[in-house]
Amino acid sequence: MKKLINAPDDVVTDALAGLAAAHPSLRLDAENKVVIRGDAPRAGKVGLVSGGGSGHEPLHGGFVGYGMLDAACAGEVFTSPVPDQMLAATKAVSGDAGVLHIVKNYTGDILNFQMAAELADDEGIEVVSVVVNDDVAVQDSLYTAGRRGVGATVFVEKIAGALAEAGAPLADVAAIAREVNERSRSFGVALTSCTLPAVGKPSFELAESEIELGIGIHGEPGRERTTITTAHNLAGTVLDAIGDDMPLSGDLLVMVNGMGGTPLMELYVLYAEVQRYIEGHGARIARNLVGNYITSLDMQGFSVTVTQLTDDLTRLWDAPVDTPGLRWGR
Amino acid sequence: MKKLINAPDDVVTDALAGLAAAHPSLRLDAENKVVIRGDAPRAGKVGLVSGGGSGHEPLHGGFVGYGMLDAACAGEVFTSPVPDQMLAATKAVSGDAGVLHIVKNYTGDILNFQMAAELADDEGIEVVSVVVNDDVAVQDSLYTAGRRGVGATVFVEKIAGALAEAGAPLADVAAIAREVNERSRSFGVALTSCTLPAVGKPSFELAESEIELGIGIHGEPGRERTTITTAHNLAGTVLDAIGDDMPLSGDLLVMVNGMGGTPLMELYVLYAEVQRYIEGHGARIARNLVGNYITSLDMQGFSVTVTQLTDDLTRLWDAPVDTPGLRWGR
Amino acid sequence: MDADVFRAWITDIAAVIKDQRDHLTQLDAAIGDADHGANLNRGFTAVLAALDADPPATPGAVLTLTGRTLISKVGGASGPLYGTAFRRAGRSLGDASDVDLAALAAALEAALAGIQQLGAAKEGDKTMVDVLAPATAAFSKAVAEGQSAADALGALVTAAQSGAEATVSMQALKGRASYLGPRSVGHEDPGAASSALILGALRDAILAAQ
Amino acid sequence: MDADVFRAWITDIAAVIKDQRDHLTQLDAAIGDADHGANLNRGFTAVLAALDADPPATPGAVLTLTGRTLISKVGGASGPLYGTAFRRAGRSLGDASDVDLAALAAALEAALAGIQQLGAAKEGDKTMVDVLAPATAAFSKAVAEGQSAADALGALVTAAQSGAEATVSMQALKGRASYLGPRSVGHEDPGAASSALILGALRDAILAAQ
Ligand SMILES: Nc1ncnc2c1ncn2[C@@H]1O[C@H](COP(=O)(O)OP(=O)(O)O)[C@@H](O)[C@H]1O
Ligand SMILES: Nc1ncnc2c1ncn2[C@@H]1O[C@H](COP(=O)(O)OP(=O)(O)O)[C@@H](O)[C@H]1O
Ligand SMILES: [Mg+2]
Ligand SMILES: [Mg+2]
Ligand SMILES: [Mg+2]
Ligand SMILES: [Mg+2]
Repeated sequence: MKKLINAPDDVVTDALAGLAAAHPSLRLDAENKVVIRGDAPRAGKVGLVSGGGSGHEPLHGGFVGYGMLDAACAGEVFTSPVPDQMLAATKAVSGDAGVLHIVKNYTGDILNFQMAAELADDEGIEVVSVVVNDDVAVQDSLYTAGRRGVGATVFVEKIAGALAEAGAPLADVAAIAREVNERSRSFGVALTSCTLPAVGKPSFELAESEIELGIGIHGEPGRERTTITTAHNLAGTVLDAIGDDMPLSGDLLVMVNGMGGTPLMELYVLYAEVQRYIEGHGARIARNLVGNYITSLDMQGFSVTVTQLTDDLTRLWDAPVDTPGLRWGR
Repeated sequence: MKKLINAPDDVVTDALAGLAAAHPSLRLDAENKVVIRGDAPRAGKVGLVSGGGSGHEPLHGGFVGYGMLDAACAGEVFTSPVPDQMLAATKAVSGDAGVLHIVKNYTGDILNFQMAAELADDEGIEVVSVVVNDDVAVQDSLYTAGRRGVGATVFVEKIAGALAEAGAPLADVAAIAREVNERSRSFGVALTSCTLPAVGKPSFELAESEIELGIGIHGEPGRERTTITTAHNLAGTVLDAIGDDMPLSGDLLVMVNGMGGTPLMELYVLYAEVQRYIEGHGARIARNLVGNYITSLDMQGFSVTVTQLTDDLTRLWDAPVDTPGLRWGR
Repeated sequence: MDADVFRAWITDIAAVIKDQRDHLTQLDAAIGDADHGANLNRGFTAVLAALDADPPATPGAVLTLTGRTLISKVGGASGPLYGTAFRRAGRSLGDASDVDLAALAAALEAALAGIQQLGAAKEGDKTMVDVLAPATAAFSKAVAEGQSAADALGALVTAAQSGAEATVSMQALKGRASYLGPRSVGHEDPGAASSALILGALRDAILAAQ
Repeated sequence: MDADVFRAWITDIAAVIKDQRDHLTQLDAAIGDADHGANLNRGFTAVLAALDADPPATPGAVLTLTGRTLISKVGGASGPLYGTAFRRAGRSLGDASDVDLAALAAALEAALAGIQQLGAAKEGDKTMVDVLAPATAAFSKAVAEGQSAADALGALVTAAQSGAEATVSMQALKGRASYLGPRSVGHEDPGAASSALILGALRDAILAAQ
């Protein structure tokens, strides 16, 4: 394993220190591994807290700032943070208008955020939790822990963040977060595995021409293995899977996301195919993101997330945002 | 080789199509592989043209837009574009205030841009060329083709772009571009090689714990091979090399750049070390960039670029920019 | 059995987890996200430190502190689950300074109940429950029948180990492994494996004290 | 030698470059950026298309069109250098419909001069010049001595090949390979190798026509 780190056990702490150093507008609670907006808490503003395992950068810490998250808790690599961290984050951003927890649907995240919400409630902070579960590679059924939360998390954090920034009450912010999640679907593909710093070797092995379809963001094996094919065909596979679950119609927000080790050049090649497919199906990409937004360490691969826009969602998407990972309008 | 492409020979064209599709504010001259600002030519504004081999995304096409480049020419992967492309770009952005060519110092880029400048001159367009050569890993001497142009190119394009946007004349825009180059130094390190789509296997081989010091951005072998060490030590090696060539003092603009396959998490770990080193040497990082800005296909590795700021340079750095790869202030 | 026995149990757990860390991580790499060994090792290392900081006086206090520490140090799915289990067990032991086998059986029942309440896993879902449920049942039965500590703990560990092995052929319906659907079959569940280690350590600690 | 001979030369070059494409790229991978084979293959493929589109009538026109096409299709260092070389050679041949060995020698001298003017490389810098300079000199000398076409072209190719081999032991002072400093020693220069192929194709085309 070759990584730009000091020691596997320090990678999360060191990366958070670097993020805070590079972005003085952020505050770092190093002990709790919580990244906080410099001006938090803002009186009367709903606080947005998210978090999860590390290794998905820029998610979540890179989305803390004006118009998006107020705080993010960083767990160990691929491990949900603990309730203490979530409580610390919740207290740090509580401006007496309540706090929204944005939780990706994994057992660990759900259980830890649930305990944190109880602790916050003990301290008299009103918390509403919204669970993101957009990954169509997982059947949502009695036979699974439910769909994973992946790319839609970025959209939920941006759009709910914009509404909170505008001063909306907790119930409305939670409602729009749920709406974004319900209108979003994702599917991911791995060309290579990823290597956890603490493990030192790839989580799974892929042969020279093998790819893994329907992966999550933790180097979990996916739904099936197949042979590498053209970007055109990969876009087809992924969008067929998404389209089977949600009609591709109207104005769409589309993210072509890299898993961390895939060059931007390849993501643009894929985006051209994604746009061709979607327009071929009579829909329109009204807004898009192409780049590394929710990653899986050094994995080569991509995910596509599609959200059905409404005028409100488009307006909130376009609203100014100023975070390390997403910035426009200011 | 596993890549998100359709065919090795189409990768440049397909990636440009994707870039243009994702950013409707850009215009694409597909035949000449030139990315152009939608509102070009702007009467009375100096036109900024750059370009080079592909495989360095977001450079150069991702830096076309308000406050930065007016056009970028994309060559084949790692191959300088040809004079016809550069001429087409120059004509497309000429607003009768002259055109600046920003050229990275490689024999191929120099020779092709030189021919393009002659052709533009034949057509009555005034062209001034500025050569970027900031890579301290190469001795600038009789024994080399001179220092390579690497990370400083991003800073030259941003800062000269801001001055051109402000309506400055060609001579001033060229002067500030040269000033940025003269005040900048870079050094790069590879943890892995990169694979050209047309070649299908890595340009060089590195053993499990080997790294290559002093690499460029084309998968050229570097100055020496050594064993992987901590981010702390790597920051030291790189900044020692830069500091030997230019004193690290005063306010600095620092970029910790990923080579394309390195996760953001690791770049932040490195940034923390870079900041510690620089502050330990009595200088201050006044502005910074951390991310993938000038890459080498799927290579894992990084480069550090340091620029000695002046008040003018800081002001121009802070000026609004709106491109796919750099955006703030609007 | 006094606080020392329970502290010894936790110490044994920490030792065996450290020793089996990579094995547990490999099991998790196959059907999860390759962190189970690191998670538990981090957690029990912190628990040892907490127990040393100020050693609790009663068995119940030892387990409660263990549970609280796991919850605030482990994260993931196993942190809240094991943390809740130890807290419930501790609560069930109350403030008795010495507990008997019956009290221990009741504590294990409480731990299992806590895990199922939180995680909603049933036997057969390919989780730690597939070890804890049969092992707890076997132990309670043996204790009720008045078997010796050695025999009852033997029944506990035997049931735990066969429960862990049984997860190999199951398809996961809970946790991360469930995303794999049928591809989860053929691998031992990491949490089941760690539960078997934890119960094995319990037997060793108690028998060593006799 | 008429336009057909020169078209045959270019056709032979295109064939041998396509055949040696990967070899040239491997040479460039060792001390450059692994694109020399692809660059020249792209260029000469385009040249063939251009020559077919409207076949030039004179040797000079064939070479001029070849040079212009290389400049607008190859890029990199070799595009402008080879492109300029062919344009200069074409200009030197003027509009004669048939040229002799002396004219050819002069054209090769002009090509070399163009490359050195543009790239400023001297012999020993580990570039294509280390093939073109000795080969051109040997050819001019043989022609001046009135040797037969076969002998003069033999001298050309022999000098070219030993020139290419000689680059192995040189340290690059020009081009991308110069960044490697001493590490460039021990590898044949890709441009030198392609120049030797180009001159070999010249001999084959002329002798085949006789
Ligand atoms: N709902 C659940 N109920 C009981 N145990 C569960 C549940 N979900 C997961 N587990 C257990 O947790 C183990 C995984 O723990 P760990 O790897 O530490 O957490 P994570 O899955 O968050 O990475 C699984 O092997 C399984 O035994
Ligand atoms: N200044 C120069 N003068 C003459 N030949 C040169 C010069 N610089 C480079 N070359 C030749 O160009 C060859 C490399 O061509 P190529 O790989 O196509 O371009 P690039 O180096 O831009 O990738 C080198 O092997 C060398 O022979
Ligand atoms: Mg985990
Ligand atoms: Mg090249
Ligand atoms: Mg796990
Ligand atoms: Mg080359």
